[in-house]
Amino acid sequence: GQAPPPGQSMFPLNYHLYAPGPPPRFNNNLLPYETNASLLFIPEDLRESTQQKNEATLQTLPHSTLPDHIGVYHSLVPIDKTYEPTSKIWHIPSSIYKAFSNADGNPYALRRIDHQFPIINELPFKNIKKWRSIKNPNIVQIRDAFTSMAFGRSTIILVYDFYPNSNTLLDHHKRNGTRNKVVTEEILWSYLIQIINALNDIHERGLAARSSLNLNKIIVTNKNRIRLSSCGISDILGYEEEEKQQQQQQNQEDETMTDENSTINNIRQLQIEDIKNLGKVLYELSLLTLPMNLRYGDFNSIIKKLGLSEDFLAVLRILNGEVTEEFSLGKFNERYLLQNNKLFSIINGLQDSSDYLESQLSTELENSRLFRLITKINYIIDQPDSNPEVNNNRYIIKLFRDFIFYQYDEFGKPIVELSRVVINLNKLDAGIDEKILLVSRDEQSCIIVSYKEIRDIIDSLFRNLTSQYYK
Amino acid sequence: GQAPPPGQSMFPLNYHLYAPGPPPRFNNNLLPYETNASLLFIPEDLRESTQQKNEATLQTLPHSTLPDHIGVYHSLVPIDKTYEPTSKIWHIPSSIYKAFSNADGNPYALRRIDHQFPIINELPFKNIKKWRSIKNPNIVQIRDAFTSMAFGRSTIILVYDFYPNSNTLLDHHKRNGTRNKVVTEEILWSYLIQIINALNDIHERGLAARSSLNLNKIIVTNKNRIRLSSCGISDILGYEEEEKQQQQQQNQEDETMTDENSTINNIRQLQIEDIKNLGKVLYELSLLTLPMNLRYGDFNSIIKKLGLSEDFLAVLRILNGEVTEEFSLGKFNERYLLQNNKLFSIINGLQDSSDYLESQLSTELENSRLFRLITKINYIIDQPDSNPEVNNNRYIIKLFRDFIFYQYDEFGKPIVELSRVVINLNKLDAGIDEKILLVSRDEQSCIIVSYKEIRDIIDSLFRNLTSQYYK
Amino acid sequence: SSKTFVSYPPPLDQPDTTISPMYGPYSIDENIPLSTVGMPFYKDQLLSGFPYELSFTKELARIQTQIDPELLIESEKTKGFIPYDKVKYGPRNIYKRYQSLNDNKSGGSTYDGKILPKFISEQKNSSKSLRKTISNSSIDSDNPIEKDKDKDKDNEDTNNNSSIFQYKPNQPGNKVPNCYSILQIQYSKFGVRDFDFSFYNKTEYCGLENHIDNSYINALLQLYRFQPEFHYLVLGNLLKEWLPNDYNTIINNKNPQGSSILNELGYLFDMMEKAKGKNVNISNFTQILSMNEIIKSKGLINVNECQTLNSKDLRNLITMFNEVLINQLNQDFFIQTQSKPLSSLMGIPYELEIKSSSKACLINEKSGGLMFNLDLITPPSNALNQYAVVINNKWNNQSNIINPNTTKKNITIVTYLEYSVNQFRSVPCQQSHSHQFPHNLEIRKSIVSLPSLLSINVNLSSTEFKLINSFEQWLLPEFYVFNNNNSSNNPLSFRQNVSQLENPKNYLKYELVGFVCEISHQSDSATGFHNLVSFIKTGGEWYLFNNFLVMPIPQEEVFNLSSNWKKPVVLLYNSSDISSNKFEYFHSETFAKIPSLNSSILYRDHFAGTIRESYKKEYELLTEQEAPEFGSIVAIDAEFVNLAPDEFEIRYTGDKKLIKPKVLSLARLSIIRGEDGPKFGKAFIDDYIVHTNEIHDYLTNFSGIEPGDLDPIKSQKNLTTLQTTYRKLWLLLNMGIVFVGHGLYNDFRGINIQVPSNQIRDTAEFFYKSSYKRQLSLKFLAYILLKEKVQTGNHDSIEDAYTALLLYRKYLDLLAQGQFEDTLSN
Repeated sequence: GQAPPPGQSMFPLNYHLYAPGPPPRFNNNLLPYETNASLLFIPEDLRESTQQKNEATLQTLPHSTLPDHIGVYHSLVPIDKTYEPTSKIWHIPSSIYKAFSNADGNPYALRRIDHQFPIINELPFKNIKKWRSIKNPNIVQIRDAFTSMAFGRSTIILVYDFYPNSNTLLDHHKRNGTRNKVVTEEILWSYLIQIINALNDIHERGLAARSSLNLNKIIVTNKNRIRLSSCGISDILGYEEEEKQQQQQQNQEDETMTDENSTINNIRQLQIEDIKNLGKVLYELSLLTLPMNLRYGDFNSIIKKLGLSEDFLAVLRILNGEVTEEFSLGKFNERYLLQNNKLFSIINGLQDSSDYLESQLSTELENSRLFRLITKINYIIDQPDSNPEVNNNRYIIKLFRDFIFYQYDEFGKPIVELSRVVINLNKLDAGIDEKILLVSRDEQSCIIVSYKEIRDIIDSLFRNLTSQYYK
Repeated sequence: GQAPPPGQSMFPLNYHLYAPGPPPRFNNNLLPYETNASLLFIPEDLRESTQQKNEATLQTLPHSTLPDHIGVYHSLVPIDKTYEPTSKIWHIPSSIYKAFSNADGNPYALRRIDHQFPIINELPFKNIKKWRSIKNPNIVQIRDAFTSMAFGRSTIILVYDFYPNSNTLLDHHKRNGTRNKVVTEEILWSYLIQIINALNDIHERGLAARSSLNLNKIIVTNKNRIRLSSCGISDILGYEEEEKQQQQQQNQEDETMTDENSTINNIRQLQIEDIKNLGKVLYELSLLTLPMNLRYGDFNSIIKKLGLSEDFLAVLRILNGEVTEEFSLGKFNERYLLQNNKLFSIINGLQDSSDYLESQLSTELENSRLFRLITKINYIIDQPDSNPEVNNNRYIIKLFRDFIFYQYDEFGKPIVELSRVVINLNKLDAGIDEKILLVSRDEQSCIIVSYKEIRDIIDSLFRNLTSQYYK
Repeated sequence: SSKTFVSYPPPLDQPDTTISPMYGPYSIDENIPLSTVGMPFYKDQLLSGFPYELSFTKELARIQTQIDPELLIESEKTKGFIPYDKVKYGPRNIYKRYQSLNDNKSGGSTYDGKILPKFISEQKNSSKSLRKTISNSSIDSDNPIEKDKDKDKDNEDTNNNSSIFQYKPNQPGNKVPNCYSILQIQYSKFGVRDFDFSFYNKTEYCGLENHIDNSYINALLQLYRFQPEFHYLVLGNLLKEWLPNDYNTIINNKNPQGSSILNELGYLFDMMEKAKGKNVNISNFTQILSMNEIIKSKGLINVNECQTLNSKDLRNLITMFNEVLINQLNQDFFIQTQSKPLSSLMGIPYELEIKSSSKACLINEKSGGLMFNLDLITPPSNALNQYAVVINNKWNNQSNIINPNTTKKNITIVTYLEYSVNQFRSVPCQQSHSHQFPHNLEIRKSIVSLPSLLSINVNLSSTEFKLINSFEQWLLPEFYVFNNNNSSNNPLSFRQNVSQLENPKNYLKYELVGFVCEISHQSDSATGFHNLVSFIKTGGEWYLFNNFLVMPIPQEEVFNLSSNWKKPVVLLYNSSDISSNKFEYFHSETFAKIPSLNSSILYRDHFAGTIRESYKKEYELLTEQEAPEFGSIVAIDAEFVNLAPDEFEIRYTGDKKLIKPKVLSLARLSIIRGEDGPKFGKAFIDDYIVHTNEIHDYLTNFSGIEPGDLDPIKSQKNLTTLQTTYRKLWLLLNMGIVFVGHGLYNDFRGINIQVPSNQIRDTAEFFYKSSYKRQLSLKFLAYILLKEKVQTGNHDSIEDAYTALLLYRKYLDLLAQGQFEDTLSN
């Protein structure tokens, strides 16, 4: 796609004005064979959340003091919701912006880190290539990493995929607010599997999630879909320290310990840390299933109060217990995810959601076709008179329009049936062979034509019109 | 087009702007031999495939000799592609129809079976309730089962969810035709997991897939998404035989063998058969990776020729080997699906596909709004004459319609332009104060009205129409 | 908006100038998202929203409206636009309301906008009403007060569009009024007995059930039943005995019942009389029809409720049947009584003259004959226009094409009759000499005189019927005929009314008895949407008979033929000289004393095929001294075999719907003496009935009948023909005998005989406890009340009849002692 015009919204979108839903407790009492406009089209919540995402993507900052662009990234808008200049996790100033790439027109999230140590070569970025190679739906993809002087001093800039309207797990479930989402066991299992799915890939590539495994850094991008964000930052920030440690180790240990080995050892330690962090994240989330006043106490006493299944408590105990070098993610998966069918139930849920989205998408694609079709009809239906054949054809289209839109009950009252319009236009669009009876307005004559024939007529009339145009 | 600067207008069009969908952004232009997990579940051309599905759903049969309706299901269209009156699998006459439910308006697939034994009570249907309770994305849901006299003789009718344009695995991959899809190892793994996902649920409920585990009965509904179809039919057709067997067993065996036990034993046998059938299905599909002339020979010699991974060959050997009572699906999954991460890669593919669909959806959001709007206009524009005020209002709408659709360039050629239509409709929808000049067709008179005024007229005319309806 | 138009040029108010945004240009099919174009800011609801309270019917849930086949055929012939008949096909773009197909609970539901009754078992006080209708015998079922209540309700209903009795035409969309519907019997788990026939018939005239082979003849049978002379002849014939039972009849002639169409029609008429306002089915009659070689060879058997017939097919069928029926009856009369009473009642003498137009040809034949039906012929338009004023002067050349617009409106059936009784035709001579001199033969067929009972077949084409629709009053309640024997050219002349008569004395008045009318619910070429009803005048009132629906109907509706869905196909007129005869029905008090009555079959054996004296006899024949008397008691039990099983539709949930009930056939009938005396409880009838066709199920556990028992060759039982046994029962019934038995509704329905409730004492009814909702079994009652174990083996009808007799006595005892209620509740 090309770069879109950046929107300039001065006003908030009024979603409720778009296609108003019924008031609360309004009961339409629809029978199974009945429908209404909101059922015929995309569900309100899905439309609204998608629309909000669009809006978030397009949001611009009218009077910005930010740099015009950083590298190829322009139109920066700060999107950090914490407004804390210093990151609680990395303990150095950091902020995040949305920006559009001048190269591909897509929006990206820019992480700016005001690093406190000099960067003189690419070594701090050595893991970034590995991170870039990970394509995992539970990890926010890193696109680029560089240092920039655009903010007046040297800052590290990391470029990630942008997920509009995403939220940290902390904001989503915990931070005080009215829109906090309830945590259920089902959600916990789903998070567990998603994180493990990310860890599988990360660990396999000899990396560790490190600071990304944190309620503040795991983001919720869609309904119950989470992604580890800010990956690779720990690797960069920790580079200096690691270097030092390695230096020390190498000095202490004998020559047989190669550099390579020590890195592996180190990574293994970090990966074990990841597992512990996973345990911590899950435990913190599990606590949210309890009322505020019951959340304090030691692990073992609290765990008894959680109304969660034995299966899940076992997971919590394992991950929060003594995680040793021997811990194997594979074995863990076998024992705690496969044997109780949690993996397959995630597969089911994902297939269902993708089916649902596909059906919604096809409805909307259908609407696009129907709109174009009805536009064509409107273009041709009342054009001034032409030769007899064209007039005759146009007359048939008029009768067809009457057939779809102007129905009357036995007392002559007009009937509005949206479903009839949709289905008839669909049949026309598909050009099926079904025949319909079109009666003239004076009810003296009639014609029997198929949807296919009508479609052909519309096609030819429309072509006629546009050929005039393009002549 | 390129990115234009926003128009400097009093009434900028800047809401609900088109935004690039969120990631992942797939490059669909992979070479034919390139597949990756992300693309497993997304049709190459969503637009085309949804349109084809629409057509298949709406297709009717003009001169049908079929019954008007069977139970609440009407508008029957035969959808069997084999045109073989006698089923090769059940060895009795059987056919399949698409029909719409009069109760909920949805399409369903009706399986008709001309059974050869009298059905005098519901006992042959005894497993149908269990089948109905299975909700699995890899099983075609059964909705109803009954006998009907609508075809003049007693026939069994089974009602399933309808998947337009679905294909059997046989047709999809094997049967001679130009559109045969290539089988890759990745697809084989995906099929294996999907079938096992179905079998997990089926076996757990004390059922067996039986005749549904067959290249002829597994259908491809979306891109590489498969579902077991025709479930429950073997249970019904086998009922008589089972009864006989049980009778015999009971006669032969001592009193300690209860009825319950023998049923369980029987089911266990059938479930073992399922595993063997799964092996057979996979083997038959694997053969398709070979050129025609290499497909003949014994299992062990052929398996060496298959260019598939050792992991997959191991699966083939296990499933096509000696499958005994001791076989455990759980153990199999552990060893052959989890340890090599096949399960997680399916999870990734599914997450990607639903992300992709959602991002596509975000660009198609305005379609239903525009469709609803133009439908409203069409509903009122040509209703027969009413009182003078209404007629006058309708005349303004007609002029507005002319204003949108009947524009001519300086040479008198009609201008056909989609964006003009959409811009005007958007302004109308929002009811902005911008004023336009409408000139009568005879160019003798004109009127200046704002979009807001036109919107109010349409709103009142439409309200008028529907209030008549509800009076 | 109060804006008004002003003349060009525009006033000061200026349109806004906007800079067109730079979108596009896009062609309509270009694949860009529509959201590429932005929205202006909005602070009100968008226009595109639809009110949430507006609900729609899903288009795909609706049943598709079919395009009328006539229009389809027409449109295939002509490309483009074709004429549209609004009256026939209804207004354009008419909204069809949603119709539910969900008729799982057919009781009380509406079908096609008609209110239909609930099953009896589902009605209020269900147990009571089920009991009432199931038992033909319970005394309170004829409670006059209840009947009146029903009538009041009914009167309210007839004006209601959804009432089944709604008869007013000109419904929206040219819909056929409800009373002419193609009716369906619904079966609950209790079978046909649960269907509320009484909902459809509040009159004292019996309706006939459909859902049986050949039920298309119901309308015609009703018509003949209400003609007194015909009824009298057919019924009177039953007094004589005609019981062929030889092998030739049973095996060679495939008539195991040993019956005739004439006899069975007599029994049917008798049943219909006795049934009063209840329903009757024609099962025995249709069985005889189905075995009749002529009926079969003419293709008059219809087993699928005419579902595959179009309008024309159905007219052919019923008119042909009318012809064959009367001929067969006439023959049967001759075989059984050596007389031909129908010939004098209905015979139409005609003369046939064939003359050559050429002198070279010597053909000149004159012959005469007798036929039973007059086939009505539409006069050619020039004949029609002798009576009519030619409206369109340009009309001259196409003289044989009827054009309703050019034909006068006041033409009646008399014009048609006058033409039909005297026909000329020219055909090319086929003789060998005609090769040299091609010439024509002139054929003239003329009716000599009209009989007292005139049956007219109106088998015209759809176009001809359209013409009839256009006449103001084509069908006449009466007309006058002058028999001019002398004039051979024009022996009969017709007049419409008295004022036209030159000499009233010479004229015979013909009155319409009634007519069979075809109702077309869809266009003529559609199959399965046509049914037959009859309009019949009796007791000075007109009634509509639509199978089991019977209702009074205003005369103006009867004679209103302006709608094209209404086609009279068989008309029955009788002359005033016989219509004054009042037919006297059999009275059971005096029946036995009718001089011509032959009741000897009650006192002798009449085994089928060969002499079977040697077989074990469990009965002792009645003697003349024991001749049944009015009111005397006998006990009865019947056993049946199953010819065809129940056909069900079953859902996986266990819901079960009976589509076609099983076909039972009488296999054994036992009747025992019920009056005190030395022979009390001794059987005097124990007949096994001959069956030669395949039997689906002998029901041995219930019937005690074993394979072979009913086979005329292999059987070891005392076999008789069905008609022999039926006649015995019929004689007892008419003599006023009272029958005791257990669960007699099913028995009498299976035998196909109508027994008035005052001649039934049903122990299943006496010992019915409403809280059980089911009748108690004979076995159970015998064990509780009589301390006897019965039915230890297979059922035996003599034993069962005897047990029922004892139960009846016990009932009378308990009643006399005032202990009945106590016993019942225990």
